[in-house]
Amino acid sequence: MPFPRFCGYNKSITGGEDLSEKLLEIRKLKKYYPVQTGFLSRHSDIIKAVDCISLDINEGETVGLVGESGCGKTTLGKVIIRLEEPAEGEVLFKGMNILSLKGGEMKKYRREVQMIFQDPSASLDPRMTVGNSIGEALLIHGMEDERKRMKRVEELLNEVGLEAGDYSRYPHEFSGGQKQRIGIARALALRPKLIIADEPVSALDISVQAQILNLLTELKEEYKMSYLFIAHNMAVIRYLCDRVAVMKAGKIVEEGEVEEIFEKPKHPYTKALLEAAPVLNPHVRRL
Amino acid sequence: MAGKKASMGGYIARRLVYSLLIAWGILTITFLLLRLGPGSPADKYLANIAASGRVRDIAQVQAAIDARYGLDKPLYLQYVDYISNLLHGNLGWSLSTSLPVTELLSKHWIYSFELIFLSTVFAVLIGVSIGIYSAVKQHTKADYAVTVFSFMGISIPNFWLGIMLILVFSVKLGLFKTYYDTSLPLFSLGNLKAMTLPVITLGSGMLAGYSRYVRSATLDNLRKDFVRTARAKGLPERTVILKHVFRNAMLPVITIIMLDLSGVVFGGAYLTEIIFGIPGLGRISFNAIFADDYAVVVAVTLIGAMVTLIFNLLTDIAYTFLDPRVRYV
Amino acid sequence: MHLNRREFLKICARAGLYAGLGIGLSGCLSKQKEAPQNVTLPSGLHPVKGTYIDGASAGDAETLNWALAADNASLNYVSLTMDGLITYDNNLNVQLRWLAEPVKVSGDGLTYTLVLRDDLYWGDGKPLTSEDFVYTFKNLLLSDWLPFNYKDDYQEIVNGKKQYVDIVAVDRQTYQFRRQTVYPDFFYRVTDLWAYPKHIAQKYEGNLDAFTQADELNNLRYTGNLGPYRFVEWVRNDKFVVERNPDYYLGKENGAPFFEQYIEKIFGTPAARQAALEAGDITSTTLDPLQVGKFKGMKGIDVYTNPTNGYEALFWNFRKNGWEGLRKKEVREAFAMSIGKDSLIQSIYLGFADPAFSFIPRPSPWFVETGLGQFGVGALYNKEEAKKKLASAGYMQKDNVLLDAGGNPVKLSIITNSGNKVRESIAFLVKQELAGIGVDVEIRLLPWTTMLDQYMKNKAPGNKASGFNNGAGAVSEKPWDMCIIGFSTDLNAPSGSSVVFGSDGGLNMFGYSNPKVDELFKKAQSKEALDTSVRKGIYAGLSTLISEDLPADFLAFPQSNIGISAKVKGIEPGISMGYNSYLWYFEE
Amino acid sequence: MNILEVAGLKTYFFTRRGTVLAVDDVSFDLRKGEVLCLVGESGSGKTVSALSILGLVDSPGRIIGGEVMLDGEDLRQYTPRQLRHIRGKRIAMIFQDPKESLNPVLTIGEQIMEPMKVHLNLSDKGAKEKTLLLLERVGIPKERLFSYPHELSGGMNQRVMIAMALACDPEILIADEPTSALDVTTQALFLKVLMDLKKERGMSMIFITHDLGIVAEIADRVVVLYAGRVMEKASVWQIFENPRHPYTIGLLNSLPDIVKKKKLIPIAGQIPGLINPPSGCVFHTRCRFAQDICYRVVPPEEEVEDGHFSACLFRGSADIIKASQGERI
Amino acid sequence: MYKISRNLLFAIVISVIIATMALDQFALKEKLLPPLGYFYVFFSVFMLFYFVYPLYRNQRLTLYYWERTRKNKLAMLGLFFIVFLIILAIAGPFFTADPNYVNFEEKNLPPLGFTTSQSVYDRDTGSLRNAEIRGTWKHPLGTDDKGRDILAMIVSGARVSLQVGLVATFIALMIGTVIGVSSAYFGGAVDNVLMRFTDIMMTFPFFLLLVFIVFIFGADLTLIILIIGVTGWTGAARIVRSEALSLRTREFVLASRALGASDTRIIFRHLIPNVMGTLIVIATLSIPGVILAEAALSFIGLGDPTVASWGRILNAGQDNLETTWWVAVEPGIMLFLTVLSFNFLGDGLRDAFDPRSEL
Repeated sequence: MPFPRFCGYNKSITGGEDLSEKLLEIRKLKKYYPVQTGFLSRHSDIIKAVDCISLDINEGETVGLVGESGCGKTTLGKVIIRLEEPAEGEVLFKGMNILSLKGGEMKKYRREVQMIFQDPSASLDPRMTVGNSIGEALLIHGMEDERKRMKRVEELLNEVGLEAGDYSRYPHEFSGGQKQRIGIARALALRPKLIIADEPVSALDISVQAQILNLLTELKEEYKMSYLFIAHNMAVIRYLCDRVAVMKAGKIVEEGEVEEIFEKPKHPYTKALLEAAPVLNPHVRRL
Repeated sequence: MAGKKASMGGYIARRLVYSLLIAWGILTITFLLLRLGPGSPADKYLANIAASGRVRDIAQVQAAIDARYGLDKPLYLQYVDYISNLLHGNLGWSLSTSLPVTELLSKHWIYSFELIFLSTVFAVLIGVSIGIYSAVKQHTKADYAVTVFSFMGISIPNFWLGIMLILVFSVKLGLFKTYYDTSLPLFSLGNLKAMTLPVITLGSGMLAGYSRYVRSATLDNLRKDFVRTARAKGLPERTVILKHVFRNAMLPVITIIMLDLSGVVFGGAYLTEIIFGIPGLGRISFNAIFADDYAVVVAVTLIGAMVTLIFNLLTDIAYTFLDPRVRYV
Repeated sequence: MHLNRREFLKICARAGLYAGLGIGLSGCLSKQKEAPQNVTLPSGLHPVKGTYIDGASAGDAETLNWALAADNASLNYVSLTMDGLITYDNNLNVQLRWLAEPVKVSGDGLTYTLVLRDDLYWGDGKPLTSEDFVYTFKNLLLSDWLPFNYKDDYQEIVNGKKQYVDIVAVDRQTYQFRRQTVYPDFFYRVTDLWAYPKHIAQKYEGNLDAFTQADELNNLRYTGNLGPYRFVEWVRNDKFVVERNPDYYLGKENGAPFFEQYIEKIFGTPAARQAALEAGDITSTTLDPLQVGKFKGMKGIDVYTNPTNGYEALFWNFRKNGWEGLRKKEVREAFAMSIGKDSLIQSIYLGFADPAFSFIPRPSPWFVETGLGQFGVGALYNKEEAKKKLASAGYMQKDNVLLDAGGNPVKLSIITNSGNKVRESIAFLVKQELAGIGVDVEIRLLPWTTMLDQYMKNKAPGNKASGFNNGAGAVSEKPWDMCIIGFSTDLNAPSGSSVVFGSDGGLNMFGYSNPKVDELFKKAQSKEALDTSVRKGIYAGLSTLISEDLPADFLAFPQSNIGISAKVKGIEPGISMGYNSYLWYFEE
Repeated sequence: MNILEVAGLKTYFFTRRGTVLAVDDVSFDLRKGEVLCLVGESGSGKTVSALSILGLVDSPGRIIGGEVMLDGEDLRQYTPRQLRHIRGKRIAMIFQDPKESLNPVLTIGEQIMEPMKVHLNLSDKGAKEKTLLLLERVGIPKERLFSYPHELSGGMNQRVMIAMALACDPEILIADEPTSALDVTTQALFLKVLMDLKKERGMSMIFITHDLGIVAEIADRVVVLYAGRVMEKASVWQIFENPRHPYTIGLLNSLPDIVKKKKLIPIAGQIPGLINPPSGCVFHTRCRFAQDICYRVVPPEEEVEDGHFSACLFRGSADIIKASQGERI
Repeated sequence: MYKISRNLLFAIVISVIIATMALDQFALKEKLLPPLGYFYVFFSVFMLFYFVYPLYRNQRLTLYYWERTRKNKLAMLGLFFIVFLIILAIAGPFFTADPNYVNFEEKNLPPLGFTTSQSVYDRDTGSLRNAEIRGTWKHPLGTDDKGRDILAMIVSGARVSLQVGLVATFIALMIGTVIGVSSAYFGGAVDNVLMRFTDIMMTFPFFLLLVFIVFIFGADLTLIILIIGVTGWTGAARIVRSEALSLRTREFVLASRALGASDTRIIFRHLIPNVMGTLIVIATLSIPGVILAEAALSFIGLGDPTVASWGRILNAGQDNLETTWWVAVEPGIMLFLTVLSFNFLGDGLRDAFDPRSEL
C-alpha cells in the first residue's frame, strides 16, 4: 500500500499551522487487549484496539471520529475519560498528562470531561430516579445540599427540553429520545469543557435524531464546549463536526477539516466509506 | 480448523484442571469433616467397652487405638495418609457394617444409581415433554394446568409424598409391595414395579422443576429470531419446535439438570431411600450417621461431590459438541 | 427410629428385647431341667414351605463376627445360624441345645463342667469340640489384643489381684471352668457364648485388624449344622437372609426347621414396617401400642403381647450439680408419690405395661411382690401427702408453688433423649404431675450423644478423662436434676444391675450411693447365695430396699406386642417366645 | 401486474396493558419485479405488516382484519398447512439481525438446505449441490458449508440468509431491515448482491427500512408508515421531490445529508404509544400544520397525483408544498 | 445527606442491640431473649432500614413493581397466604392454646367432625377396651399423643418455619451477595479463588452435608439456621456475580465512573440496588427450599427437639398414619401450602423484575 503508515503527530497530514488553543492532545496512545486462545498459550493473540494514535482537540471544536464497528473508536473515548487504562502514550488535557492524575486532581479532571453513551436505555440506572441520576455528579463533586442539587437538576432538565417535574420519575417512564436528553443533562451537570459523545444518536429514531443533534449544537454554543463525536454515520459527522479523523483497525488513517475530507478524501478507506454511504437522492443511484 | 480443535482441546484441558482443583478442595473439606466429627475410630470400641460399665481406664485404650489408626500423628501427616489412602482406593473400614468402605459402597451404589437414573429418565421424559407442550400452548388452559401442576410438584415435600403413596397404593390398594425387594434382579420387570413409587416420589419434584425450566427456556427460544426464520422458510411446526427450538432450549436445561443433581437429587434420593427402605448410599450413610460410622458418611459425601463434579465436567465437555459456540470460549 | 446408641445399653443384650422371634440369650432361672426335646407337633405333616420375613427396626447389625458385636441385631443374626449351648423357655427353664447334658456345678460352687453333644460339626465337616471353646476363651475373648466386651465377666479377684478364671478341656466333648472364688451367677456367663472354630480363628490370632476384617469370620459360612439356618446373604441396611439348614442337628427326626428361608428385613420407619405387615408383605413385626387395636381387629394377623425385661425409670441426679433436695429421701418419696403409675401406663403405654417399683421385673424368678414400697399407686399416689412430706423436709408451698429453704420457687430440669417418643411422653407426664405439687419442670430433649457426653458422663476435679462414674466427687459438664432412661435387667441374674445401683457401678451415672445396697449386691454374688432360697431372700431384700430408698422412681415394665401372620403355627407366647421357633411352620 | 395486494390490514397485539394497534388499516400493493420500500421509524408497523403477509405474527398479536392477496388468492383464508407451502417457496423473508436469525447450533449448510428439502423434496445430494451453487452466487466460499453462524461475520451471515431465502426461487422476497446491523461498507456490498440477484431472477421485493438513503438507492415505490398507519404512498421520485405529507417532509428535513451540510428541522415531540394512539390523524401531535380538524378526523388516503397517495387532510395546502420544497435547502 | 444519617442511625441501633445482648449474656440473671431472638431483632432492624424504608422512599418504583406483580394471580394468592401465615405466626399464639401444654386426658383427639376408635389394654382380662372418640371444638384440628393442641402447634410451627426460612435465607443471601459482588468487582485472583471455592461448595450434596454437620454439632434451631445459611449461599453468589459482572459493564455504571464515583458508591448505589430485584426473587424462591430442608431434617429425627416445627410434628405423626393420621397430614398440608405460596410469589416476582419485560 502506497499510503504512508505514520505514528506520532504529523503536522503535514493535518495541513496548516494550528494556532488555536489545544484542549486535549493525544500522543502515541496504545491500548491492547490480550485474547486467550488456548489453555497453555496465554496472551498469545493481541487485539490492537488503539494502535498508536495521536489526535488534538481544540477549544470549542467538534472533532468527529468515524470508523466501522470494532475499529477502536469507543475504546479511544474510554481511554480519554480514563474508563480504560492505555498501554502506552499520553493524553494531555490543558497540557496536563491525565494518565498520571490521582485523587483530587483526577476528580477535577472528571468535572472537565464527560461522556454521552450510545444506548440511552442502558446508560441510566433503572432503579434510580432521573433526578438522582443527574444529581449524582453534583453529589460526588461536593454539592451535598439536596435542595440546591434539586434546583440545579431542574435547570438542567429544562435546558435539555424536559420538565422539572420529571425529577422524580424513573427511566422506564421515558422514551428513547428523552432518555438520551437525560444522559446529556447528566453529562452537562458539571459544566464540562469536553464531551465525548459515543454514537449518541445511532440508537434513536430519525425524527428524534435531529432533535438531539440540534440540542447538542445549541448546548455547545451555550456551554462553550468541545466535542469528540464518535459515529459511523458520515452524514451526521458532516453535519456536526469541524474536523474529522477516520479510524480503521485501531489507527487513524486520515484526519482533517470536514469539508476537505468529504470533498477530497485521500485515503482509499475514507473514499470507500464515503462511496458506500447512501445518498438522499434517487437520481444518484449506484445500484 | 486445526486451530479450532486445539482451542477445544485447550478448553477441555482447562476444565479438567479446574475439576482437579475442585476435587482437591472436596478432599480437603471431607478430611476436615472427618476430623470434625467427635468420633475417632476408637470411639466405637470405646463405646462398647464403656457400655459394659466395668472398665474404668478408658484413656489408655483410647491411646492404643488412636495409635493403631494413626490419629496420634500430626494433622498434616494424617492428611497425607488420607489422600494417599484415597488414591489407593482405600476409604477406610466401616465399623457399623464390618466391611471396607469401598466394598460397602461398591455393593450399594447401584441401588442409588438405579433410583436416580430411573427418576431422572422419568422426570426428564415427562418434564421435558410437558414443558415444551405448555410453552407451545402458552396462555391456554393446558398451559395453566401444567403450571399449577408443576408448582404443586415442586412444593410437595417428597418425604411426605412418599409416605402418602405407600399408604394409598401399597397398604390400601395393595398395588405395590410396601418395600423395595432387593432379591429381584435390577431392572427386571418386578424390580421396575417395585421402583414405581420411589421413582414417583423422587421424580415428581424433579419433573415439575424440569417442566418449569423447559417451559421458560422454550418460551425464550420461541421468541428468538431464528424461529421466525424457520417458520418463514415454511417448515412444519413440528420441525420448528423439535429441530430448532428444542435443541437450543435444552442447552441451558442440561446445565440446570446437572446442577440439580447435587442439590435436589441427592437430598431427595436420601429421603426416598429412607422411606422406601432402598439400601442405597443415602440409606447407608443415614444409618452410618446414627452408628457414628463417620468413614462411611464422609465417603458418601465425597462420592456425591465427586459424581456431581464429574457430571459437571461431562456436561461442560458435552456442551462443546452440542453448542458450537462454546468451542471458542 | 430410636436414637439409642445400641451398644450403650448393652446390658439389654443379655436379655433380648427383640422384635420377632426373640431368639436369643434370654436369661433364665438356675433350675436346670433335663428337658428332652419337648416337641409336641400336631398330627399331620408340616411340609417345608415359604419364607418367613421378620420386619425389623431401623438399626442393622454391625457385624457377624460375634466377639466384636455389642448390639442386639448382630447377636440376633448370628443366633439364627448357631444355637448356642442352652436356651430358655417361657418359664425360663433351661432347654439344652449344644450341651448333651445339664451343666454340672461342683458342690463348692467352683467348678463348672459342660458336656457338648457329639453330633455337632463346623461347615468344613470338622467336629465342634471342647478344644474350640477353650481356644475361643483363652486365645480370643480373654486375650489382651481383643477388646471383648465381657472380659470382666470372667475375672475374679484372688488375693487382691484380678485374674481370669481357668478353662480346661477335659476330653473331646467336655470342658471345665475352674474358679477360685464363688460366684453364683457364673452359670449364666458360661452358658451364653458361642465358639469360633479353632482351626480358622488361629489364622487371625493376635492381630485385631486381621481379626476384624477376616472374611471367614465376618460371614457365617463356618456354622455347619450348629443352627437351624444357613447364611445366604446380608445386604447391609436391607436384609439378612438365611436358608433352612437340612443338616440341623435338632431336625434329624422331624425335619425342622420348616421354613425354606428366613429373612430379617430392615425398614426405615416403624410406619413402613407396620404397613408392610398390614399389606401382608412380611410375616411379623413389633407393634406400637397405638397400632395394636387395629391389628387385633385384622384377619390374618395374630397379636402376641409378651412381658419384657426392661424398665423405664426417672433417675435423680445425686451429684453436686443436681438439686440438693433430691438427696433427701422424703423429697424423693414425695415426688414418687405424686407421679401416678396407673395413669402413666394407661395413657402412654395404652395399658401395655406393668407398674414398676424395683428393677426386677415380674417374669424374673427373683421377683417378689410383697414388701415393696408401691409409690405412685393406690394410697401411695397422693399429692397432698406428698406436699406434707415436702414440708417436713423443709419445702413449703405457697400459691401452689414449691419454695425451697431460701424462699425461692423450685425449678427443676428433666432430661431424656430425643427421638424416643415414649420417654418424651413420660417427661411431659412427669412435668404435668409435678406441677401438682408446685414444682416447675423444664423438659430438655437431647440427642443421645449429647445427653451422654454432656449430662451423663462425669469427671472428678483434676481428672482428665470423663466416664460414666468417676466417683463421688465427679460432676457432669452440664447440670441436670432428673433424667428418664431405661435399663433392662438380667432376669436370671439381677445382680448385674449393680453396675447401675452400686456405688462404684460403671453405669451409675447418677451418683447414687447406699452402703446397704452395695452390701446386698455383694452378698448376692457370694458363696452363701449359692443356695437358691438364700439368694431369693437377698433379692427380695434388695428389691424392698431399692423400692423404698428410691435411687430412681421406677415407672413401668413395658410389654411388647408382636404382630404375626395367622398362618404361622407352633408359637408359644411368652417372654422368650422364639425359643422354639425352629418348630414353627406355615399352615395354609 | 400486482403480484401482491394488501388491503385494510389490521394487526393488533392484545397485551395485558391493553391493545396495541401495531398495524391499523394498512393497504399497499406490490407489482411484479419492483422494489417496494416500507419506510418508518420504530413502532410504525412496517415489520408487523410484513410478518402479517406471511401469517407469522406471534401471540399475543393477531391479524384481525384485511386481505392479503397473492396472485388473486387471499392468504388469510389459507389453512396453516397451505400457508406453510407459500412461505419460503413463493414468498421468502430475510430479517434484520443475521446472527440472531440463524440457528446457532446448526451449520449454515443445513439451514440453507432445509427449505429445499421441505418444499422441493430434494435429496441430500441435490440439496447440497444447489446450496453450493447458491453460496457461490452470494459470494461465500463453499468450504463454509459446514461453518456455524458464529464463525462468520455479520455480512457473511446476511448473505447466508439471502441464499436461504432464494433456495426455492421465490417470487417475492421480503427483506426486513437486512442492513441495519451492518457497517456501511458491508451494507453497500450486501445491497449490491441483493439487487443483482433480484434483477437476475426477476423477483419482486418488499424492502423494509428506516434509512431513507437506502430508499433513495434501491426503491421503485415507497410506502411511508407512521404509528401503524400509511402516511404516504408514491414512487421514489415523488417521495423525494414532491412529498405531500407533513411527516414525510419532516423526515426528509431531519436527515443530514452526506453531500452537503444543511440545516436540520426536526419533528417535534415523541413517537406516540400505540395502546392509545392519538385520535384523528395519528401524526397530529407532532404536526406543524395540525388544525382542530386533525384531532377528530382520520384522514383518508387520497391520490394527489398519478400513483401518489397521501393521508393528510391538507395534502394540497400551500404551506405543505412550500415546506416540502422551500425549506429543503 | 439522608444516606449518612441512615447508616449512622443503623449503626447506633445495632450497637444498642449488641450492648443489650452482651449485658443479657454476661450480666443479667434472667435472660431477656434467647440468642435467636437477638438474631431476629437484628434481622428485623436490618430489613426495616435497608428494605422497607427504601421501598417506602422509592414509592413510585415500588408501586411500579407492585403493579407488575399484581397481574399474576397465582403470585397474589401466594402472597395472600404468606401474609396470612405471618399474621398467624405473630398473632396466632395469643389466640391458641399453649403448644407445649400437655394433657394426657385429651390425647389423640381427631379433628372436629371426625371420629376415631381407640383401645386400651386391660392387663387383668388380657383384652382391649375400645372407645369412640369424637373431635371437639376445643381442639378443632385435634391433638397429638400427648394431648397437645395441634392447631397451637401448627401456629407455633408457622413461626419456626418462617424464622428458619427468613433468617437462614437472609444469612445465605448476605454471604452470597458479599462473595458475588466482591468476586465480580475485584475480579482476577479474588474472583478465581472465590469462584473455585463456590464451585467446591456447590458440588457437595447440600442435604448430606447438612445432615452430617447438624449431627456433629447438635440439633439446635439457631445452629441449624446458621448451618443452612452458611452452606446455602452458593447459588446466590453465582447469580449475584453474573448479574454484577454484566452490570459492571453497563453504560450507567460507566457513566457513574466517568463522573468520578468511588467504588463503594458504585457498589452500594448502583450494583446492589440493581441486584436487589434478583435478590428478592432468589430469596423468595430459596425460602421454601430452606423450610423444606428444615422439615426434612426434623422428619429424619435431626431437628431441634425443643421446637415444635412442622417437620417434627410430621415426624411424630408418621408412625401412626393410619390411626392418628391428622398428626402427620395437617402439618404436611401446611408445609405444602407454604412452600407452594412462596414458589407462586417468587415466580410472580421473577416475572415482575425480569428486565426483558421492562420497557
